[in-house]
Parts: sequence; structure tokens; C-alpha cells
Amino acid sequence: MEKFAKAFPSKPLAAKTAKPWALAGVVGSGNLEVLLERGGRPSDTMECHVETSIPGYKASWLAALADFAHNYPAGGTKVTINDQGAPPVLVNLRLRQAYDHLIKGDK
Amino acid sequence: MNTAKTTLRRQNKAQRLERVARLARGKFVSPDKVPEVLKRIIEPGDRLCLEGDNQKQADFLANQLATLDKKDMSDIHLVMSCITLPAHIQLFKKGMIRQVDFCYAGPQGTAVADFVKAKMFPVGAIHTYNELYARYYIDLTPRVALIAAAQADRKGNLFLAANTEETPAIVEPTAFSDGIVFAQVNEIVDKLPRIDIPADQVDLVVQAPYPMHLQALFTRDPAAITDVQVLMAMVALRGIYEKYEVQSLNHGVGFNTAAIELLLPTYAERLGLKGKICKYWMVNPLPTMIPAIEAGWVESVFAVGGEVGMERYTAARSDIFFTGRDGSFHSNRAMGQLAGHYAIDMFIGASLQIDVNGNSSTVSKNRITGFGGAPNMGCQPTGRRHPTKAWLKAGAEANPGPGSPPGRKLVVQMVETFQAGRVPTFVEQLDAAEPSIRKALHGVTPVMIYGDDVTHIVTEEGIANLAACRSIAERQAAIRAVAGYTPVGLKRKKRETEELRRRGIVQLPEDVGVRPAEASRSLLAAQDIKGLVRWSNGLYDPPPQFVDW
Amino acid sequence: MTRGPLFHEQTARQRLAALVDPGSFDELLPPPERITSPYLAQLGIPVSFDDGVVIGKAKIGGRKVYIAAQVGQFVGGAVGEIHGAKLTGLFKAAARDKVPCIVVIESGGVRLHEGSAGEIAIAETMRAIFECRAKKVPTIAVIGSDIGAYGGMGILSTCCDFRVMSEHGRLGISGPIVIEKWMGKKAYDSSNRALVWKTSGGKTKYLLGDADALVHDDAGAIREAIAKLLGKSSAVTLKAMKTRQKELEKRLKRFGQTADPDAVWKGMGVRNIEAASLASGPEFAAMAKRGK
Amino acid sequence: MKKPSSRALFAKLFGPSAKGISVEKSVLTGYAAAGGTKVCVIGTCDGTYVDNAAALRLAAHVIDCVEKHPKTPIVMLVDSAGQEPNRVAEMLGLASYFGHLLSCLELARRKGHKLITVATGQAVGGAFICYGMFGDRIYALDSASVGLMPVEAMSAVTKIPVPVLRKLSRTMPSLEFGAKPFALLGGVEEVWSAKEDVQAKLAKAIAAASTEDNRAELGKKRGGRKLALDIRKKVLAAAAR
Repeated sequence: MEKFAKAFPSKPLAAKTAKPWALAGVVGSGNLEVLLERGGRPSDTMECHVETSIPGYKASWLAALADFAHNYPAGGTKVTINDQGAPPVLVNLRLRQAYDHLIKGDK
Repeated sequence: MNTAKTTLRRQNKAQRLERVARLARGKFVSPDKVPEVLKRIIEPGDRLCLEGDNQKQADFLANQLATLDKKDMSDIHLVMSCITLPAHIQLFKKGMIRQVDFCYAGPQGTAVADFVKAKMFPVGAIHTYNELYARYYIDLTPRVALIAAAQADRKGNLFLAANTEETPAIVEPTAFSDGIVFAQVNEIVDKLPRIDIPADQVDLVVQAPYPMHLQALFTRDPAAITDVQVLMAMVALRGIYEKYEVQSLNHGVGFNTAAIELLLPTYAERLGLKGKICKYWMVNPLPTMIPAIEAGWVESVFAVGGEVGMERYTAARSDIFFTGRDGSFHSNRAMGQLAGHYAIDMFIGASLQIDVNGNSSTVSKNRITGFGGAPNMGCQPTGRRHPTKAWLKAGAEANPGPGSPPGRKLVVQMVETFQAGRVPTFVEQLDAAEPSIRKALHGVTPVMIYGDDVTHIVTEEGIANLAACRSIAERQAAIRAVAGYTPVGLKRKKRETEELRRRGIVQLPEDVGVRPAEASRSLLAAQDIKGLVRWSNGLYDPPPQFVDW
Repeated sequence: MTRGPLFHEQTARQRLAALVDPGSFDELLPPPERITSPYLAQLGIPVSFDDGVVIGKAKIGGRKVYIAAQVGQFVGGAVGEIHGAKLTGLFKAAARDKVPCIVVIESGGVRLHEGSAGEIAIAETMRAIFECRAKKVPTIAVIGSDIGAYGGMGILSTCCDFRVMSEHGRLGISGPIVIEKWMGKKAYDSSNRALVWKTSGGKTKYLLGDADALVHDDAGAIREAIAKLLGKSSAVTLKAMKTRQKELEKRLKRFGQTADPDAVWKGMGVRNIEAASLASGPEFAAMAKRGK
Repeated sequence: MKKPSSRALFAKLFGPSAKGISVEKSVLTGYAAAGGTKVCVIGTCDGTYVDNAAALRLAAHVIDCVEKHPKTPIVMLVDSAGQEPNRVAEMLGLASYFGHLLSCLELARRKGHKLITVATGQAVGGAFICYGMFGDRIYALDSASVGLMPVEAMSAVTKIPVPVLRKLSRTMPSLEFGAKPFALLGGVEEVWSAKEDVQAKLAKAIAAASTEDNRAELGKKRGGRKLALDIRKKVLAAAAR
């Protein structure tokens, strides 16, 4: 297991979201769960905590998270990830799904 | 004119057949006599063709050949589409082979790589299918061809059933050059459903004790399609199929394109694309095509080969598939490849590796596979003259110069940025460029599809329109932009990417109107094999390994 | 001919969202509470914020229910200490509050990584289920996933009042690989998927009477079946036990000598085995009925 | 520890009344007495595998007891290596046979029969869950093998090396196999030594039994299962909100 945390600059999240938290994905082989919560501080960064079963890919993790923080207004959120070897693409997809759910609800 | 000298080949053929006259009853040989017959009809120095592509194999004859020793058969120039069977490898191990010219070595790719490493692989060249078939008429004409058919009648006429594939492409050059055609058949019957190869092109026939090997190579279980593949399929549909109004096309074998097929009756139908795209296909009878066919999307399908289990379905849908007068499915590999070269708007397929210039390959140091048919379709046919909407639109984007055709075929590579096990798809340099491989191939790097021919690369990150790039540097930047978090992708520069995106050369899913959160397997028209069987109204008979009911 | 998502492919959370009245699901011990398995953490195995089971309060057809869904992808949906305690707690709450309780099963049984703790948790949950039944609070097991309900969870499902299955669901104790290991590949080939499903799948279970409903592989159909059962319960009475005893004795006597599932199907009145194999759950149910 | 023979064991538990227990294909049914109290006995011996027929025989005996011997305590002896893992058993729904047995026991409990389990030999996996773990109170002889599975078997399935599991089991008794660690989890009320007067202990256990499932409390108190009770309480509290 490898564990790391980092905060990335991101434009502040919309003041109103459908839910206070959202979870996307499941922890399973080649998959991961992303928990996205409101209330991370400060409001211009996205705070990330990653726990992954496959060590050695920190660079691509950080790049993926940085891009997400850059592309979406996610400032003031906290992202926590439990990963079981998901490829970066799935990281992206789950982040976007969690973000969508947070903003728009489960629909 | 010296007539005696110009008929030597014919005389030689007669001599060979004379040597086996006592072993055969007319054209018919019993299975236990086959090794002896092979020994007598093949001479040292012969060019020998073994039928077998990625699906259909003359496996009984190949296995019998492998029982011979070097003293029975040597100095052979082997010409064949696919090195597929363990028996094929035996021929090399026994030292019978002087040279081999082939196309593809799927399951034996590792064995071939081992031969290359040991510098024991006497290869002439690795070809594409039509390239090899063409050379059968020029400088690689077989002296003896061992082929496979479904049935023979008492005269030796052959019926090839759904898997006609490359048989005619082998038989014709052999038979019309006084070569010997020896066919293994599954059964001998009084009356054939239809005649695919006339008896006078066939010299010997054996009823094999087991039916020829047929691989269900194109069956993709929808249950194994992932959400990410659905996302890529949605992006491709909107960013390419819809944009260029692609009407005629080929799909490679893979889950990516299977996802597209299964999105036609659902997602694409909702986009109002029915009747506008995907009408004419050069593709094998893929089970994943069934929903689109049933939903009325498809006008016609021509195929290079059959697919196990699709026999009843294709026969029942003879308005769409090419069928013989008996009503059953017909394929032809050479003609299919020709169609895929000249007559389609788009080729879309996947690859294991793509370099920063857009060249792709499935070859690695430990596994040398080769080409098959993809390069025949995944290339620009500069001999093409007829226009279509898609061809012209893609051509215009490419900004043709005064000496180029006005149109372009869409050649699309659709890949995830990582393969299984976190192996990056995008690399700075192809494994195929390894010097030892180049040396074995006489200086040729085994590139599947050249970057100059590729118009688009689709990944889960988005689309890179290579045809619209105006320089090599720009093309590389576009590739890096969609290469995700691979080492190639991590080298992209944000500003460059944004500039390419502004110009529409790089498009993210959002840019083509796809919401990634929507990407879900639930959009697939069928989510498992059983779903396909149901769409087919029970006409599709999947192979047992796919059946769980 | 477009179809909704297949139930067996949905994640636990998607299933719950699709089974209950829109927006009515209120998760208990939700992910932000971060209650994760210390066992897995110690073993260097990724943990999950719901420990493989999502539980909550919801409504189905306006009626209040408690509902749990196991996450099959996470350690095979297996029951560990936390996972099991969540289930026990939910059924205990159901008994206390007299609210029907539904468990959507996707589990191979006890989570081996947590040893006997999961085993005891399953036994405790069984006790809680029977607490519900004593109070006539309906308990329903839904079995419609690829992993199925095996081991202790298979047994647990048979403690509930009712079982709703799809053709994809499997109900048993020993999984196919265990049986193959025990009997030999010749006697039981675990890679023969058709055989595996005919041994433990929803269709056979429905025929024999172990599943109370056999429905489409679709959340809407399952929800409908649940809604029908919510008002009912199956009391544990002497009379009921004697009847069941006779049924099970009869089943064993009739079919105990055959290893062939097709013989059971035929014996239970299925005429056209091939058509029945391909039929959807409800089609199959109808065919079986006609056969009788 | 040497395992006593089945009959010797019955005699220890029930004295001369043990002759009322009949054994057929390693399945026990009968009536006996413990410390002067009449009891109904069901169970398994010889580490047998429980199949459909065995479950039915046990269930039939429970029904008989409920019908003919109201409120007679039921003593469940467990010595079984597991459920019968064969295709016919599974095809016919072994789980349902077990469910039926459990339902019969529940019926007995509701009708005032006390349910006491004594793990005498192997008490492993499905065979323990299908009746023994359903007792009001569960006891084990110290010679009994109680638990999910031995560490070696656990390692074979999880691919976690045996030494790692052994090391962890020092702080996590759940991973250890045996009556004592099982008791630490609350899964067993008390471990009895074969040297003691187990008949007296059994009689006392019957007298003291109550139907309240106390295993989570015990597990917490004894420190072997620290989380279960609190999580359960949290769920109950959250559901009430």
C-alpha cells in the first residue's frame, strides 16, 4: 500500500450542491472509490488523500488530480480515494462521476 | 519456340501425381496414407502453401506434415498467411524450412520471437494479407497448396461454407500454374449445397478424421466491455462517425469497436444518426452487430471470413449478408480486403503500441505477431477516385496540396492510454524498432499502421485529429495531448494542448458533446451474449465457452 | 428494444437507488464516517468506506423499509466484522421498529481475512432475522448478482421470509470451485457455466420452490416483486415446519439420485429444456407453470 | 489433546442416559438427561459432512421434540467438518435444508425450548452455522476445533503467507483457530475441559440459558471482537433518528 496526500489549486466549488458528499466507484480489482466531500479548506484548493494498493505511480496520480482540479471548480472539496490498481483513466472517470453526483445529485 | 521446355512444370506435376496414384482412389486419399502422399508430392526446393489464417486452418494436413522428418521433406519455401498451429512451429524446429513468407503469427508469436532471438528464423518478409495473395501471382506462386474445405463431392468439387476466406486466393494461382492442390474436407457427400471451388482445380482430397479448426476469433462478449470503452465509443460516434457522416466502414476486432456497434441502436439512435451513418460494412459477421442489424441500421455486410455460431443468423438475414444460392453465408478474404482498401469511408481499429509519431505496432521483443489485414484497410488508397461525403470532408481538413487526392480515408486508432497491467499504450519508440527485429526483417520495422496514414487517434482523454496537424511537431503535441498519464502524455505542455484544443485538433469528450458521467455499460443494446441471442431471435448459436444458460 | 441497466451489473449503490422510491434512500453509517476494516488495513489490502455493504432507510411504493446491499466487487462481498455488524444492526432495528427489511445479497460468505469474526456476525444476523419474523416483520433476500449468495450468506438468505431471484442470481453454500475440487473436474467442471447456473441458478431454485419470485434482471422488476411481498410474512409455525419437512423429503426422494439438472427441470414440468434455458426469468416461470 | 470416542463423550455429558441417543451415519438424535433434566439431543459426530438428508433428520427430531416434549431443552452436539460439497446437494438446495433446520430450531426457541450447543469435535464453517451457532448459549470442549478454518487453509485461499497470519492472530484472535480464541470473540460462552464434570456444567448451562444473543457483548468485553457491538449500536441509533 502507498499513501499520500496533496492539495491542488482549484476554483471554488459552486456555493450550492445537491449533496454534501458523493461517492463513485467501488474498491475492487482494477477499480477504486472516490469520496468527494464539501468542507475541505481552504476554498481555493482541492485536498486529496490517496491510498493505493499499487505503489510507484505517484507521478501519474498527482498529474491526474492536478488536471482535475484545474479543469473543474473543486476548491473547498476533499477527495479521498481507496484504490485497488485502477488505471488513471478510471481515476478520472470516477472523479468526474463523483463531481457530477455532488453537483447534480444521483440522477 | 521450344515447347518441350515450357511445359516442364506440367510434366513435373503429372510425375508427382503418378507417384501417389496407387495410394489414392482417383483424387481421394485415406487419412492414414496422408504422410506418405505428402512425402511423394512435395519435392526439395518446393514453395509450399499451407492454408490457415487467423480463423480457419488446414490443421489435419499441417499436423500430418509435422510427422515427417527432414529426410522426407527439406529445403522448403513456406508461404502461408498465419503461423498459428504448434505443427507449423515443428516444421521450423525440424529444419525443413529454407524460407518463410507470411502475414501473421498470432498464437505462435512468442515462438516466432524466440526463433528471431536465436537467429533461426529464415523470414523473407512479413506481409499484409492482400500483399501476400498478390505475390502468389507474381513471385511466390505455390507448387503445392494444402487447403481446407467443409465438403467435397465425389468429383472433388469443394464447398467452403461460411469460411471461404482465403481458399480461392490460394487455389487459383496454384491450380493455374500446374501446382498441386490437396484439400482436407470435413465430409464427402453426394451433392454439395453449392460449389465454391470446381473439381478441376483440385488434385487430391482427404476426409479428415476431425473437422478443421475454426476459431471464434471475432466473438466479443458484451459483458466484458467496460464503462471506459463505452466512453470512448461515445466520443468516437460523436466526434467522428457523426461529424464525417461515415457510411461505409470496417471495424477491427476488439471491445472498443464492439462497444460502438452496441451503441448504435441506443445512444446513436437517440442522436438521430440512424440512416446517416454505418450503413455499409466490410466486417466479419460479428455477433455484436446483431442488435444494429435487427434495429435496421445496416444495409449490407461483406466479410473476409465467417464467425462460429453465426451461420443460421446470416442465412436468415440474406438481405444484408452475402449468401450463396444455397442460402448460406459467403466470405472472401482477398475481395474483402480489397473492398476495405478502396471502398470504405473509414477504418477504425486498436493497437498495442502507438509511438509519438502515430506509428502503431503489435510487435514486442517477446512476441512477434505481424500484420494480418489491418494495414490493407488502415492506409490511404491513393488509387481511389470516387468521392463520398466523408472522404471529401476528411480530405479538406488535411489541406491537400496540388499533387494529392482531394479526399482522405478516415483511418482511426482507438486505444486506451494504458493496456492491462498498467502497460502504457503510448511510447516514445515502438518495441518493433528493436534492431534485432529490424535485422531479421531485412531492415523493415514491422509497423502496423503508419502515422502518416492515421487521421485520428481516439483515447479516453479525447480525440487527436492528426490529419489536421500542419507539422510533425504539431502531430506529436496532439498525440501527447490525448496520451493521458503515460510517460508520453506527461510530457505535454499545457499551453500547446490548449492551443490545439482551441483549433479543434484536440477535442475532449465535452467538446464533442459527451458527458463522461453518462458513459455506462447500461447504454449497450446487449450487455451479454445471451442478450445477443435474444436480439437474434434465437438464430445466433454462441460457442459453448460463451454459454451460461 | 432498448433496455435499462441490468441489475446484476449495477453496483450496490446503483441498485439501491433504482430499487427504492427516488430520493428516498437515507444511508446509515455513510462513507464520510469512514468506518473501515482494521483487519484489511493490517493485511495491506485496500479498505472501503462502506466495508462492502451499504445500509439505509428508504421507501418502496411509499412504504418505509430498511434495506442493505452488498458490494460484490469488494472482497467478493464477503462478510467481515463491520460488514456483519451493519447487517445485524439493520435487522435488529427492523425488528425493533417493525419495518420490513430487505437484503440485496452479493457475497461468497464469510470474509476469510477477518476469520471467525465474520462467521459469528452471520450467525448473529440470522438471529436478528428471526427476531423480525417472530414479530411478523417481513424479511426479503434479493439474489440477482453474478457472485450470488454463497456460504453463510446463502444459508442466511434461507432464513428470510422470502427470496426474490433473477436468472443471474445463484443460491448455494459451496461454490463451483469448491465442488470441483471435492468431486473432481470430471464430475463437476466449474468452468462449465451452463452447468453451474443450472445447479445453483435462479431458475432451478425457483422450480424447486426455494425462490419465491423469479424476475427480470432489472431493478424495476425486482422492486415490483419486493413491493408485492412487503405486506406478507411467512410465520414459523409447527404446521408450516411439518409441511416444509415433507416437501424437502419429497424433493430429496425424487431427485436425490440424479446429478442432472435437466432431469430436475423435466421432473418439475419443464417440457422444452432448450427454450427454457434461453427464456428470461418471468418467461421461464410461466413455462414452468404451464408445464405443471 | 487426544479426542475421546463419541460414545465416551456422550457418556460424559449425559451419563447412562446417553444410551437414548442413536447414531445413524454420524447423525445423532435422541433423548437423554443432563443433571436430572430431560433433554432432546441432536448433533453430528466423527467430523462428518452435513448433507440434505442429515439436515432433514435433525429437523425431524426437533419437530418431534416440539410436538411431543414441550419445553424440553435441546442440546446440540457439533462434530462436523462442514457442509457436504457436492453438486447434487447444491442442486437440491442444501442451503434451504439448512434454513429449514434453523427455522425448526427457531420454532423450538419460541415455544420455550432452551437451545444449548456443545462443540465436541470439529465445529467448522457451514456445519457450525447450520445449527450449532444458532443455540441460545454455545459451549465448546477444549478438545474441539472451533472456528472458520485453520490458518493454513485461510492462507491457501487468501494467498497471505501463513507466518503473516500467525503474527497478526496474536493481536487479532479472530484469525486464530480454536475454541479459546473463538470464546474471546464471544462466539463461545465458555470452554470446558474434558477433565471437568461436563455433565454438571451442561446442566448448569441449561438452567442459566436465556434467549438474548449476548455474543457481541461478550466479544467486546473479552476484547476479541471490539467493533461489532458498537457498530450495531450505531446502526440502531441512526435508524431511530
